Amino acid sequence: MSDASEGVGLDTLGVGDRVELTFPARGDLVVLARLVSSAISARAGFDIEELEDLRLAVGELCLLALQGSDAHHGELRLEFTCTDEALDISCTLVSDGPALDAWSGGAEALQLSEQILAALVDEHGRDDQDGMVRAWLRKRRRGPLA
Amino acid sequence: MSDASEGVGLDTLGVGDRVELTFPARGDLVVLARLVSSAISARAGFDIEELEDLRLAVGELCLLALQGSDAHHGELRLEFTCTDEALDISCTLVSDGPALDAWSGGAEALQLSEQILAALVDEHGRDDQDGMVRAWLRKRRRGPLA
Amino acid sequence: MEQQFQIEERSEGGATIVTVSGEIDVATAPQLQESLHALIAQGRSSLVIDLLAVTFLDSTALGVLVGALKRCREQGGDLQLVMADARIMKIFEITGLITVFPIVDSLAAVGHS
Amino acid sequence: MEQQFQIEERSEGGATIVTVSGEIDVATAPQLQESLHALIAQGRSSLVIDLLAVTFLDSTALGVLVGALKRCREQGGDLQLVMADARIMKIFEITGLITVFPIVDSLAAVGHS
Ligand SMILES: Nc1ncnc2c1ncn2[C@@H]1O[C@H](COP(=O)(O)OP(=O)(O)O)[C@@H](O)[C@H]1O
Ligand SMILES: Nc1ncnc2c1ncn2[C@@H]1O[C@H](COP(=O)(O)OP(=O)(O)O)[C@@H](O)[C@H]1O
Repeated sequence: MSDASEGVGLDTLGVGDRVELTFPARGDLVVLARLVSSAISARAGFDIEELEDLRLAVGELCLLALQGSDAHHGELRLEFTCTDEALDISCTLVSDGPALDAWSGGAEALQLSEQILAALVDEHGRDDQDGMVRAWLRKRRRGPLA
Repeated sequence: MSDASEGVGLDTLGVGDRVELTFPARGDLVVLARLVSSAISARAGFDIEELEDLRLAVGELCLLALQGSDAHHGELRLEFTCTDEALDISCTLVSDGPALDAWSGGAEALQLSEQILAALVDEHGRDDQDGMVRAWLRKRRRGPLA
Repeated sequence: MEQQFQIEERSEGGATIVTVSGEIDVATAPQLQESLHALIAQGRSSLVIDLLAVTFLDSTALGVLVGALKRCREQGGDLQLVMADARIMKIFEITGLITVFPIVDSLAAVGHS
Repeated sequence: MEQQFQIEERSEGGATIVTVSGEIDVATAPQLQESLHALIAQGRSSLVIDLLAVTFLDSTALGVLVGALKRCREQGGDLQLVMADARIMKIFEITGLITVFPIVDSLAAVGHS
């Protein structure tokens, strides 16, 4: 099945594979994002510790994107893309309502999410274009981060 | 949290809520569809038995849609929509390749999937439009089916 | 994590016991089909498929089991299933396959269905 | 199924022990915040939060705990955390909060951090 490396042995996702999950932009549904994240990481060559890291990181991506939400409108669109060396994940708040202040959650909340992402993934960032808040991360396989 | 009815007690999806999952059209990834199905049913007012029924039924929807696939191109797009009385689920094979014979999997495979859907959900069907195979089901909350 | 799909086999008396664990679905059923076809090709057509550790199965799995049952019988053998879980039983009930296969609820009961 | 989120509290000596189970995230943290604020408002500002049965927590949970810690200390109390799981510890380590909270690894060790 797999190459019997340290991964959890379900590697069935390959380069170029893309998975997308869209759900109402509410905190009570962020659990869906984490669930899919775990299933995908397990199939994209990550070991169990990395899989848990990604589950936490994806939740924080959602929180960063939700900061621009009034919690009652819009959708979160999560995209997973496998490249030859990494898993790229982005979370975009898609809302047709008026764009709120993007970081209404406050500096402290933002800071904790940033600390978590900085520790767990190789690259991450956020941008805010035309009222669409997008947070993203890149996690390399057997990456150099502890 | 919930109304303490027989549901699994996570009812956080409401009328009009829509969740969409898109993934490469391959059998090894149908497990993603079943996983999301369970998480959603648990949040849409279904009890554990119904949740297991839906997990099986969603897998069969994917198989019906995959019958039109050459297993190496295209994506499966799964849509969950909550209405006031039911959960509607559809699975569409989105492929830009040439449309294959829609039911290449053979009559027996089709028949088993049909039997399973007929027993587990309230309504189901499939259509084939412009080379897009779409299978769908409707499961009512506390529905009349055994 | 999901329980991993696995197939193990051993001989016992004149029969071959095939123990399957995890989920048998469109992703894993081809492996089961290959194993069963290989056994039957060796003339081992008295099969007992132990599904006690199977957590899920779909129509693809049923198709593989039906196909193997036919082949066993064509060779004068048979294919018995061992299952106890209500969810797994339900899938055989709603497809009518519960009357097609000899089914027992434990390995101890094999041969007495 | 996921383990259900739950909060239980009891008094022991001068302290209030709050036992949390399941996932503390953006969906459930508000309930925890409400419970903690209610306790502190009653003057119960010596809190022990037992996280041994917590399976996951995110930055929202950390924020609620930091907020409650501040309030307890403002009232002359304190807030101790009980945790043993390596994954949960890791979240406090990477955010530097491991040095902010008194943390012990069992209820027996409470007060001796
Ligand atoms: N997500 C967060 N990340 C970091 N710190 C937080 C977060 N949320 C709250 N805090 C900290 O906890 C304090 C308490 O904030 P909050 O949870 O909003 O409730 P309250 O002030 O009513 O207890 C804040 O002043 C802030 O320093
Ligand atoms: N998905 C299926 N649903 C119902 N019956 C099936 C299915 N797949 C196979 N069968 C039955 O099992 C028999 C065996 O088919 P198959 O699994 O393709 O392998 P083989 O004929 O090589 O054993 C078929 O003739 C058919 O009657």
